[in-house]
Amino acid sequence: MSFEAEAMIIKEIEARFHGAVIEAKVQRKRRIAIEAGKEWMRDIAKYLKERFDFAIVVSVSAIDLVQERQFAIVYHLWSPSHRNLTALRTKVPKDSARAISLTPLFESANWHEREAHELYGIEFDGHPDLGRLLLPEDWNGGFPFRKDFKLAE
Amino acid sequence: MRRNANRRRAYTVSHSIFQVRDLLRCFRHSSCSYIDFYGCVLKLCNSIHRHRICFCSDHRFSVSLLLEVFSRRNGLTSRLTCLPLVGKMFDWGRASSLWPVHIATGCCSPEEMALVSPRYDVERFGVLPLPALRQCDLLIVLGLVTHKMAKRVKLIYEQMPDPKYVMAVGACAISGGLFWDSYNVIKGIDRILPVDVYVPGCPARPEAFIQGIRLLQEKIKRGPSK
Amino acid sequence: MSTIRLNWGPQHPITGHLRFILDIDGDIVVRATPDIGYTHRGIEKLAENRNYVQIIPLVERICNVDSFNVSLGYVSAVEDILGIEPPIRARFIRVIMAELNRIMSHLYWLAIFGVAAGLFTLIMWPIADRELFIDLAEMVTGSRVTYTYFTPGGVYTDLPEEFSERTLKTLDYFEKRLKDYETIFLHNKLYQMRTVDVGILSFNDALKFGVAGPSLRGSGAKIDVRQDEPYAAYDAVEFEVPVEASGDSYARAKIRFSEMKQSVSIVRQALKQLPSGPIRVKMPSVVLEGEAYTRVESGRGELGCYLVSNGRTQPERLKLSTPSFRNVSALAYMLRGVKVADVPIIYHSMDIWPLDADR
Amino acid sequence: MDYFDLLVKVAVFPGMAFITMYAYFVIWLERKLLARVMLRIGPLHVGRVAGVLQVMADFIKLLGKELIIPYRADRFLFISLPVVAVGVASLPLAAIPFDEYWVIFRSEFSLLYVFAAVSLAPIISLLTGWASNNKYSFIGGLRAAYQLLGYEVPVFLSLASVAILSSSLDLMQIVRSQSNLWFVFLTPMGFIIFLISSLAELERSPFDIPEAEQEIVAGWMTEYTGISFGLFYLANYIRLCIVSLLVTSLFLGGWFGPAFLPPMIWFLLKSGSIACLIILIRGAYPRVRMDQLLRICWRFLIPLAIANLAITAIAAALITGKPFMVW
Repeated sequence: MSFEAEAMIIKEIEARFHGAVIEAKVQRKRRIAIEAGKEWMRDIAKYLKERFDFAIVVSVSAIDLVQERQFAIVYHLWSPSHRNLTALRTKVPKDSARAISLTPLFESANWHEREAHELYGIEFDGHPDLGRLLLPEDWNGGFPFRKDFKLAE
Repeated sequence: MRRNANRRRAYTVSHSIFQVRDLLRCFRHSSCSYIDFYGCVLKLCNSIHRHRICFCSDHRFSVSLLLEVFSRRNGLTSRLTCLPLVGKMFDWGRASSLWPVHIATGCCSPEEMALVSPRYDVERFGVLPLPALRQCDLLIVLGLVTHKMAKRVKLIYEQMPDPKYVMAVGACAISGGLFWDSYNVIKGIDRILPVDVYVPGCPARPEAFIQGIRLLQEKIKRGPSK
Repeated sequence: MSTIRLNWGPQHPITGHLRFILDIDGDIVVRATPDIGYTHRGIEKLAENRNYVQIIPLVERICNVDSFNVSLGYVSAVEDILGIEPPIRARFIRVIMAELNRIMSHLYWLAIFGVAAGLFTLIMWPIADRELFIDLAEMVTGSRVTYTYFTPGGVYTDLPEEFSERTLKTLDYFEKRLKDYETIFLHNKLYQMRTVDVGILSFNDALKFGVAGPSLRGSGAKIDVRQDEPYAAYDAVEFEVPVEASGDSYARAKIRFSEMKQSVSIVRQALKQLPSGPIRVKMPSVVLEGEAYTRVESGRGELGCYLVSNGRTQPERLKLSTPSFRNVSALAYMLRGVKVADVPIIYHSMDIWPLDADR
Repeated sequence: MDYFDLLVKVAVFPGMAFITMYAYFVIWLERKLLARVMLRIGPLHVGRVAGVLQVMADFIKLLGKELIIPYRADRFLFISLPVVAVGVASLPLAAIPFDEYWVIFRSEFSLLYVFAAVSLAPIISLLTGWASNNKYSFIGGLRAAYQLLGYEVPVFLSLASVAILSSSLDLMQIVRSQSNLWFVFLTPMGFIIFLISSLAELERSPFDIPEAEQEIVAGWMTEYTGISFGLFYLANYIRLCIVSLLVTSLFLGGWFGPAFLPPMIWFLLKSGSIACLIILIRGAYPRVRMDQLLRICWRFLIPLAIANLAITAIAAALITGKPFMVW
C-alpha cells in the first residue's frame, strides 16, 4: 500500500518549512505525524489550513513525558477535502510550559486548549480566555493530569 | 436500605457550605421528629430556622406545626395531633406520592428516563417527576457526584421542603464505583447527604429502581424511628 | 436597561448535567455561557492506572447511551497499536451493534428534543421503543446500557441464534413507528413553528467551531467518518450520508431521522452478509510502543480516540475527543441573540450529552 | 330566597364541595388519560381501583409538607395568594346554571360577571410572580400578563356572537335559547375561537407559556411549596372545570339532551368531554413561543372572531327581522 497523498503533503511541508520540521512521517493510511519546534506551530498550521484545507482541530492532547521533563502537545487537524488527519506535535519544557495558541487560527481549538491548560498547566500565548472549564471553581489541588499527581490508592 | 439514615461519618469534603449539614443532620425525619406529631416540634423547627436563613427562607411552618401551636395555646396539650391515625394517614400520603426532583448527576440518568417510560411506568406507584424542587420530596442522586456537582446537590437538598428523602442510585453514588480512585468524584453520596435507600448497579436497572422505591415506601409507612 | 442573569442548571428541567449562565434582556439572550464540568471524572487520567482491557468499561461511561460506538473507538485504537485485525465476522457484528446503538442514541435524542418544546408524549414513545433495542443488546451482551462487548481483537461472545430473526422483526416494527414519529414530530405544524429557522449554524461557522456529527451535516457539510475512512465493515455496506443545507434546528432533526432510516438499512444489509467464522483473534501478550488515533462516528458525531502506548501494560496517555465537547463550545455563539424560549430547542438540537463533554 | 337553600348551593352542590370533587376527578382523569396517550398506565397502586386515591395522597402529602417563604418575598401576598387563587378561580361558578333550579345567583348580566371573574386569573399569576421574589416566577408572571393581551379580545368577540344569538347576557337565558339547536352549530367558528383562546386563558398546552417547564421551571409557581402549591394546583384545575362548564353552557346547550338521561347528567357529561378534549390536546401539541401566540391571536383569531361576529349579527338580524336588536 502506498501513501501518495500523504507523502505529497509531507513533502510540501518539509520543503516549505525546512529546518523547522523535526520529524515528519506517515503513520498509516490517512495519518500523518509532523513534529516541529513550538515557535513554528502557528505558521505550519496556517499553511496546512490554507494549502490543504485542514479546517478543524479535532483534538488537542497534551502528554506528560516524564523522562524528558517535557510536555508534548499534539494537535490533530482534519482536512475534509483531503480526508486526512495530521498530528501536529510540539514539545515544551515542563518548567516553563508555554506554547503558542492556535485559537486565533482555529476557533475549534479554543476549548481543547483551555482543557490542556487546566489539566496540565500549559500556558497558551494568544488564547482569548483560559478560564476554568472542567474542574470545580475552588479547585486548588494542582494539575491532575500531570504524572506527578497521584491518584488515591 | 439503611434503617436509620442518621449516619455519623466524617466526610472529607471541605467546602464551607457543607458545614451546615452537620448541624442539620440530626433533624432528619427518621431520626428525629419535628413534623411527625411527637412533641418537640417547635424547638427543632426553631433551631433549623436559624441555620436555614442564609439559603432561602426566613421562616417556616407547616400544618402540623400550626396544629401544635393551636392546641398549646388552647391548652389542649396537643392530643389531637398525637392521634396515631392522623400520623398513619400522613405517612400513607407521603409514601404514596413521592415526587422526585429533576437532577441528573451521572450516568444513571438514562435509566431514570426508562423508569418513567411506558415499560416501567413508575407513576403507577405515585412517583411523578416535577420540574421545581420546591414541590419535590425525593432526591434521586443518579450516579456519580463530582466535587463541583456536590455543592449543588447539597444546595438542592437544603432547598427542598421537609420531609424529604434521598435515594442513592448506582455504584458511584454508593461508594464511588468505577471511579473510586478519581480525584474529582465523591466516594459515596452519604458523605454529604443522609441517604435513605441505596440502589446498586452500574448503572442501576429500572427494576432495581422500582425495588428501591418500594423499599422507601415501606420505610415511610413504618413511620419515624424513635 | 440592565440584564437579568439566569442560571439554568444543573438542576433545571432541560439542562441535564451542565449549566447555562444566560444574561437576558427582556426575552432576548444577550450572552450565554455554557458551564460544563459537573461530571468530570478524569477518565483519561484513570485510564493511565488501568490496563488496556480494564479501560473499556471506563470509556463506555463517557456516553452510556452510545456505549457500543464509544468502546468501538477505543478498541480499534488498541488494535491499531497491537497491530491485530479483528476477523471478518467480528467486524460485521460490530457494524450491527454500532448501528443499533445509533438508533438507540437517536431515539434518546428524540425523546429529549421532543420534551424541549413541552410535549411529554414524545418523551415516552421513543424511550419505549428504545427499550426494544435495549432488549436486543441485552440478548447479546447481558447488559442494558454499558456492554463491554467489543474487545481488542474481536467481540466477546457470538450472537445468539435467534438474534437475527428478532432483530429483523424489531426493525420492521420500528420502521412503522418511525412513520408515526414523522407524523407527530416532523410534520407537526407547531414543531415546525418552533424549530424552523431557529438556531441557524452556517456551514462556515460549523467548520470554524469544529461542530461534529449530525449537527455538522445539518449545516451542509458532508463529513461522516463511516464514509470518509470506513472502519469495521462499513466498506461492505451501502448507505447514504444525509445532508441538509439550511443549518437550523429542524434540519438537524431531519438529519437524525434520515440517519435512523439509514441505520435500519445498514443493519439489514449486515445481517444478510454476516459471514461465519471466528469472532476473535488472540491478543498478543506484549504491547508495542506506539500511538494511534482512531475515529468513529458515534451517535452524537465523530469521536476521536488518541492512544499513546509506551510498551507497558498501562497506556501512557488516552485522549478522547468527544463530539459533545466540540458541540458545546459552539453553543455560546449559537445562543447569542435568540429568544429564551428557543434556548432548549437549540441546545437539544445539538444533541449534547454533558457526560460526554466532561469525560 | 331561602338562606338554607343558598347555603347548600354555595357550600355543597354547585358550590365549593362539588367543584373540588370535580377538580379532583379532572386531575385524576388527566393523569390517567395522559398516561394512556403516552402508552402508560398511570396511577395504579394507590387506591384499590385505578389509582383513584392518588390525588388524595398527593394532597395529604402536600398538607404535611413544610412551607418555605423565600427570603425578602412579600410575605402577606405570598401566603394569601394561594387561597385567593382558589377563591377567584371558583367565583364564576356562582353564575353558571346547572339546571333551571341549581344556580347560585341569577342575574341579567351573569355572562359579563363570569368573564370579569375569569379574567382575574392572570392578575393572580402576575402578583404571585412578583411576590415570590424569584426570577423565574417574575418572568412567568410577566408572561401571564402578556398572554392576557393575546387571548382576551378573541374570547370577548366570540362571546358577543353568543350574546347576539340569544339576545341576552343572562347565562340561564343563553342556555334556554339552545333548547332546540345548540350554538355550536350556529356559530362553529365562535366555538373554536373560544376553545382555543380559553386554552391560552387556562395556561394549558400548547399555550402553557407562563409555566413553561423547560424554560422557567414552573413559572410563577416555582417558589411555592407544600399546600400552598397544592392550592394553586387545585385552582388551575378548578379553572379548567369552570371553562368546561362554561363551554357547555354557551355552546353545547347546557343541560338539554335526549330525555333518557336526567338533564344534570347531560350537563356534566358534556362538560366532562370538553375537559377530556382539553386534556388530550396537552398530549398532542408542543408549546408555542410567546411571540407566536400573540401572532396567532392578533393576526388570525381576532380577524376571524370579528368576521364571525359580523356574520352572526347580520344573519341574526335577517332571520329575526329586528336589526341590532340585542338587549
